[in-house]
Amino acid sequence: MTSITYLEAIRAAQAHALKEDSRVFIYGQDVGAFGGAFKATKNLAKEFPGRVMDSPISEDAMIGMAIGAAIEGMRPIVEMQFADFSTCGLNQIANHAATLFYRTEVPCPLVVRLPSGGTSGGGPFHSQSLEAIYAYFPGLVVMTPGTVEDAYTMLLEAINIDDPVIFCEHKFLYYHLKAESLPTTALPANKARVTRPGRDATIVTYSAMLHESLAAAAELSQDGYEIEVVDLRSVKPLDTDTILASVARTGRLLVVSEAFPWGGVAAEVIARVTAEGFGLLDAPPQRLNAKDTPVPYHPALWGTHRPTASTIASALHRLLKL
Amino acid sequence: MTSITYLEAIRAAQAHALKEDSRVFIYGQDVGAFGGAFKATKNLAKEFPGRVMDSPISEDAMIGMAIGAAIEGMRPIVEMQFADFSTCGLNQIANHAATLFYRTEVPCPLVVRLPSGGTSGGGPFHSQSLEAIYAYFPGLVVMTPGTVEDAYTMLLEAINIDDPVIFCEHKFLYYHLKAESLPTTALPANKARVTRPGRDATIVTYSAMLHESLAAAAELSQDGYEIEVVDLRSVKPLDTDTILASVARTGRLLVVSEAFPWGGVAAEVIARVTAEGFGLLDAPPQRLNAKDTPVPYHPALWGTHRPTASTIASALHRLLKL
Amino acid sequence: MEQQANNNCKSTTTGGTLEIASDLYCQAYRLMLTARLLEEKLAALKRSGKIVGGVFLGRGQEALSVALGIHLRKGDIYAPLIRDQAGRLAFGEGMLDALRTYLGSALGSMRGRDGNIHRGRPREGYFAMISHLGAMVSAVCGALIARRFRGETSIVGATCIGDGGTSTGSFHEGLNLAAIEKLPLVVVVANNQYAYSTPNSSQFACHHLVDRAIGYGITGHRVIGNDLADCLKVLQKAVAAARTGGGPQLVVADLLRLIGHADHDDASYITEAQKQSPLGRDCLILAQNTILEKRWMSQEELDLWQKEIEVEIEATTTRVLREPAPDPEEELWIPFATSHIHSES
Amino acid sequence: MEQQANNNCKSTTTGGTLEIASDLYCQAYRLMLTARLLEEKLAALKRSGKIVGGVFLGRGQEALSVALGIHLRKGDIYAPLIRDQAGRLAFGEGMLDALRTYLGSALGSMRGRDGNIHRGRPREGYFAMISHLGAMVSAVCGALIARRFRGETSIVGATCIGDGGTSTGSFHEGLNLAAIEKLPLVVVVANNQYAYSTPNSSQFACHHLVDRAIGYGITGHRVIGNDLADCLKVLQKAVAAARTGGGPQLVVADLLRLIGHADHDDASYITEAQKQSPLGRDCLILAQNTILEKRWMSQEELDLWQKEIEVEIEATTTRVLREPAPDPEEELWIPFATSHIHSES
Ligand SMILES: Cc1ncc(C[n+]2csc(CCOP(=O)(O)OP(=O)(O)O)c2C)c(N)n1
Ligand SMILES: Cc1ncc(C[n+]2csc(CCOP(=O)(O)OP(=O)(O)O)c2C)c(N)n1
Ligand SMILES: [Mg+2]
Ligand SMILES: [Mg+2]
Repeated sequence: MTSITYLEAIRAAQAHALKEDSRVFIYGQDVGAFGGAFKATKNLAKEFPGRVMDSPISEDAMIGMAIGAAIEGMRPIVEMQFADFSTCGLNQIANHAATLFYRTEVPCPLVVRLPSGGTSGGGPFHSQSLEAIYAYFPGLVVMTPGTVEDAYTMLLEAINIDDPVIFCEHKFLYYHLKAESLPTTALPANKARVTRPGRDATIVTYSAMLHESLAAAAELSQDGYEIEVVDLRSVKPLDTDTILASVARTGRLLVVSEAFPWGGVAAEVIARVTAEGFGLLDAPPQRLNAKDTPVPYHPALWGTHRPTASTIASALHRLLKL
Repeated sequence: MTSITYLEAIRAAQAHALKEDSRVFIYGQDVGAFGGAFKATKNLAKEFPGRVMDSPISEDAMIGMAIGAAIEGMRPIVEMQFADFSTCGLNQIANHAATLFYRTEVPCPLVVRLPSGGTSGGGPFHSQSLEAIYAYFPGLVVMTPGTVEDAYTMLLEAINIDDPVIFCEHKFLYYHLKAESLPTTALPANKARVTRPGRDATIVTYSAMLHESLAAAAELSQDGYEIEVVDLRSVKPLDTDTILASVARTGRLLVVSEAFPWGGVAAEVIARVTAEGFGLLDAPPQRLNAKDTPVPYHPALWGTHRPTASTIASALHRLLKL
Repeated sequence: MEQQANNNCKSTTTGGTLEIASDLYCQAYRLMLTARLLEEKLAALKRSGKIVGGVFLGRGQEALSVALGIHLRKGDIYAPLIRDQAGRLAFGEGMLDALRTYLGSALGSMRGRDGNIHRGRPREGYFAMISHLGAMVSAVCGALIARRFRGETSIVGATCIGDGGTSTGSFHEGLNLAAIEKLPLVVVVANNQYAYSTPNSSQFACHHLVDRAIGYGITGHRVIGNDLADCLKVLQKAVAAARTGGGPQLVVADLLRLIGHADHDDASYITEAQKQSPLGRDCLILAQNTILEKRWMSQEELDLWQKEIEVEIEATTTRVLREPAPDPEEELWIPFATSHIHSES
Repeated sequence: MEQQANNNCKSTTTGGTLEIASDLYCQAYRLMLTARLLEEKLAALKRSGKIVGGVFLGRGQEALSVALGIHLRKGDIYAPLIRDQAGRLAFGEGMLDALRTYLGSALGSMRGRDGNIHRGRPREGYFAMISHLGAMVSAVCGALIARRFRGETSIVGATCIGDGGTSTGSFHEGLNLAAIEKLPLVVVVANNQYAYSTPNSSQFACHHLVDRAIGYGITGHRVIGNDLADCLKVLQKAVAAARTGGGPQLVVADLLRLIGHADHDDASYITEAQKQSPLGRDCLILAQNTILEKRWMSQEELDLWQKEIEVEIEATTTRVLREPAPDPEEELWIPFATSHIHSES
């Protein structure tokens, strides 16, 4: 019995897209013969000669080039070596790619893959979660898959979408997370999923925090609590309906995110739920984010900086008592 | 009787700081002999020879240079020609300036002045409000003054603070907004202010939207409603206490911001109020932001894209009926 | 000194002895004149309050601008910048889109959503600049790479920038990318001595901006920016070189902008000495003089052109002023192209 | 071809005939050896799981790195990059901070908050790099401008970068800023032929990276990166030129990194031909051979040095391994320096 990792799913989606769609090509640092810093494009340069191109260390130009190619009908996938380095390309993403369709009616179908989130020893510059930055700018789709299956089907959808997609894949899941096989059907990327049904409270989360949340939910089930876990999958667009339906069932909401605490997905979810589903809430909605400092290097600090199953469980216990 | 504009207050604060503190200098495109695109540094190069320096069109290097100077004990003020161009310097701001103190215990006292927000005919690239982007990153102070007096005292405080400050000054207020004289005392920059006391609902807002909100509150007072208006002044840190105290008085909350609708200040305020002051709310908290597209060029589109006194008044009426 | 440093770079070329045909010259002149007159109209419309946003004019830079546009073909990529009214006309824009965009007509290519110089028709290879200087260089590279994927040859991608724009990281990254990929890219730098008010001395320290070419391993060209013949010659050479596999071409022109940065700027920072120097001569007058001296056209013929152009400008302006403004009530306020994405955002 | 292009740039210098004193050479060698042995220890600590994050080594680049550090003085600014263990030691770091930072000791200069190569003591002119390549160039410029404001002269700011880092917009903007302001900046580019796996051919297209100097109007220097004498000579010249008002100096070294990009990389992309070429020679062995050939030191003396260094590394490692890790419970999780700002965030 073989199994496939989250990282392999990303590779497989790219291989599939390269095979099926001649408009697709990949551009990024070391993505060619080397197969990428994380090996997400391993062997692809060999399988698809000329279509997996090494770029110079020029994040601004990498995105700019993808924009020009997209205007001309291609479907570029840009790999950032780490999400953190995409700040050097932000201008092209936020001001050029994101505004193009609104300004000119010409679509800008490109995908920027961001290896995101923290890992032990990653430190301040190789650990950031930037989905909130991109979701702020009108015109960008921001996907945050948290399962192997979603990594595969959502990346395929990202490539097919006519808009620029920021694809936040989580490095912590790359090798750990495994599935038996790749799915043949898919939930649309703009739909959230109830991963675990429940009754007593809803956790809304995404990406790596899905798994910490599921672990916390499992822990609480031993105390007899049934926690519903909603995986957002995409943070823009954001599937408010699925969230509201869950809160309608449970009456309590905890939003869990690995991002820094100011603003971001957690605040956006709470603002939507309170505006549209205030009456559904039996207790004040809560959020749990990482701490408001750069992501620390030392594993002991890092383990405290981000939410974990244990801090999520504590937050749930507090929420259930409110 | 003379009066002083918001822009003149910004110039006066810089003149004051240059005069009182030999560590202060100004760096930016055309800030020297020309006095800046908006004339915020008019005559300063002449008054303070060598301390108001023209920069090349290099936003990344402008911030990088300010960081190095700040490490060495200077207090640089960097003027971005428009807030929109600061995206080209984001990496140095978010990853270098913001992380420096946490990483090294060496403070990074610099101010980045961002001429922010929309004006008629400004269009997608000269109108953005980016406070939410900067507030996301740990280590940055983000100020958003909405009055002439605050523009003056808060800029002085920004220059004195030992941390990097993103100073979002609003272009729409530059020439229109006037005061009789400059203040001699100041509320600390991290405190919000109840600009208009009320009873029936609270508007939390900041920057140019303060004035649209005050106009809406005045309009509603003709119908007998007393709307309290809280001016955040700074969005990071965010003075939750003052907001909660206001909501405690009114029971209803509308957050008004000129920023794009996803995340940002409005969501953050609502997430805080619902987490910490859920019981104070008599109705679901609401928000009013700009629309989720780039800022349009045509005055008719722009006038609809951003909140105005009239759309705020409508939102208040809806809120009061909830 | 400057010359010397420049001569050290073997890759640098100048116009040389190539001859420009009189009909090309006159055609270019007509486009320059059209740009000049159209921009004068735009300035007047701004003064009378009909245009709301900034008005950015290319006065004094028409010869350079037209010389690029006129050597491009249908199917090429063109990403003009702030001061390229002449080049835009040469590339085939027509004055309708210019007036519509400045005046915010709902019928223009930007439909009131974007304004003034931020216009284009990307589907037709005519890219719409964003304000952030330098950003268009790599975008044109991407378009050229797309064409290469499709096996198209003999095409050229061109973009323009000012002396100030060369200081952006974006410019550097884009040019370096073009050099690595040996793309048929032409980048025209209009060194008008100032970026807004900032003089060259606060913008760069090399002897001449063309010296940047050697640092990228691409061909550099110098051109006298207010001499139409030189502009036509050098741009012809540069565009042809790019088209025939010569890789990226960096063309640097020396000239002066004969007007402020935008409508509100009186350009008092431009020195009298510069205005009186050869740089300060008006390319349009120089070109007109040449046409008359060489007897390619008579004064009467030139006057007739001017009339024709003025008539067209007036007619187009009148038409556009009657066109509908965008209706905010009818706007969908959707920034996405993908239909199933709208619904949820 | 390459040489030719290079000779066209008048501003380029090489080591020339300057003589390096034997004691300086031997002192530099000792620092190189210390760096090499320390890094071997770091690699071992990584393999045994004691170091959690990446380990980035400078094997093969010690001669270049030390040559810069050794010519700097207390009071200068130094912003090293990934492969500068030798230069850091030369600038006075001592191995304690290196081990503490890699091992995450709470007592190190970064207190476990940042790791590996991301360390420094900015108060002492020793800047702590951020990962984003190119970013340190303008930061050093800023420090030099601060010094200029204070009227300090005779100081130098230096930073290092790789061939790949030269493609960043940040590098361009920083170097251009330095040129405009004529700052006493030395930028050392270690062209080790690869950026991670990416060869020079996908990184730039100029004949030699030193050709960039002319595009900024600054002095360029070439250096043989694995020849300690050449490195010492050229860096001495470049640092002295910067110190005495010669403006920014761009030093480009040709060499090879004799190890992978980081601990997980076997560098199989480096070609056999390159390894066998003069570039592939180990600077440490070359330097040792020179010392022995010139009889500046005996083999026994060198062996004694090695012993001493090994003892110090072992002792320091043992000490640091016993030091406390940062305690998350005691962390304040405050990113602000200003006390009244904390309370509200
Ligand atoms: C990245 C960026 N920073 C700042 C600006 C603001 N700005 C607009 S035009 C201009 C001056 C441009 O000078 P130059 O490139 O020489 O072109 P010119 O106006 O002289 O034609 C500046 C600073 C901008 N557009 N982009
Ligand atoms: C702006 C930026 N993009 C990407 C990276 C990821 N990265 C780290 S090291 C490296 C290769 C650097 O190559 P080079 O500059 O030649 O230095 P070398 O490793 O060869 O010493 C890359 C791409 C980065 N650090 N910064
Ligand atoms: Mg210019
Ligand atoms: Mg390298």
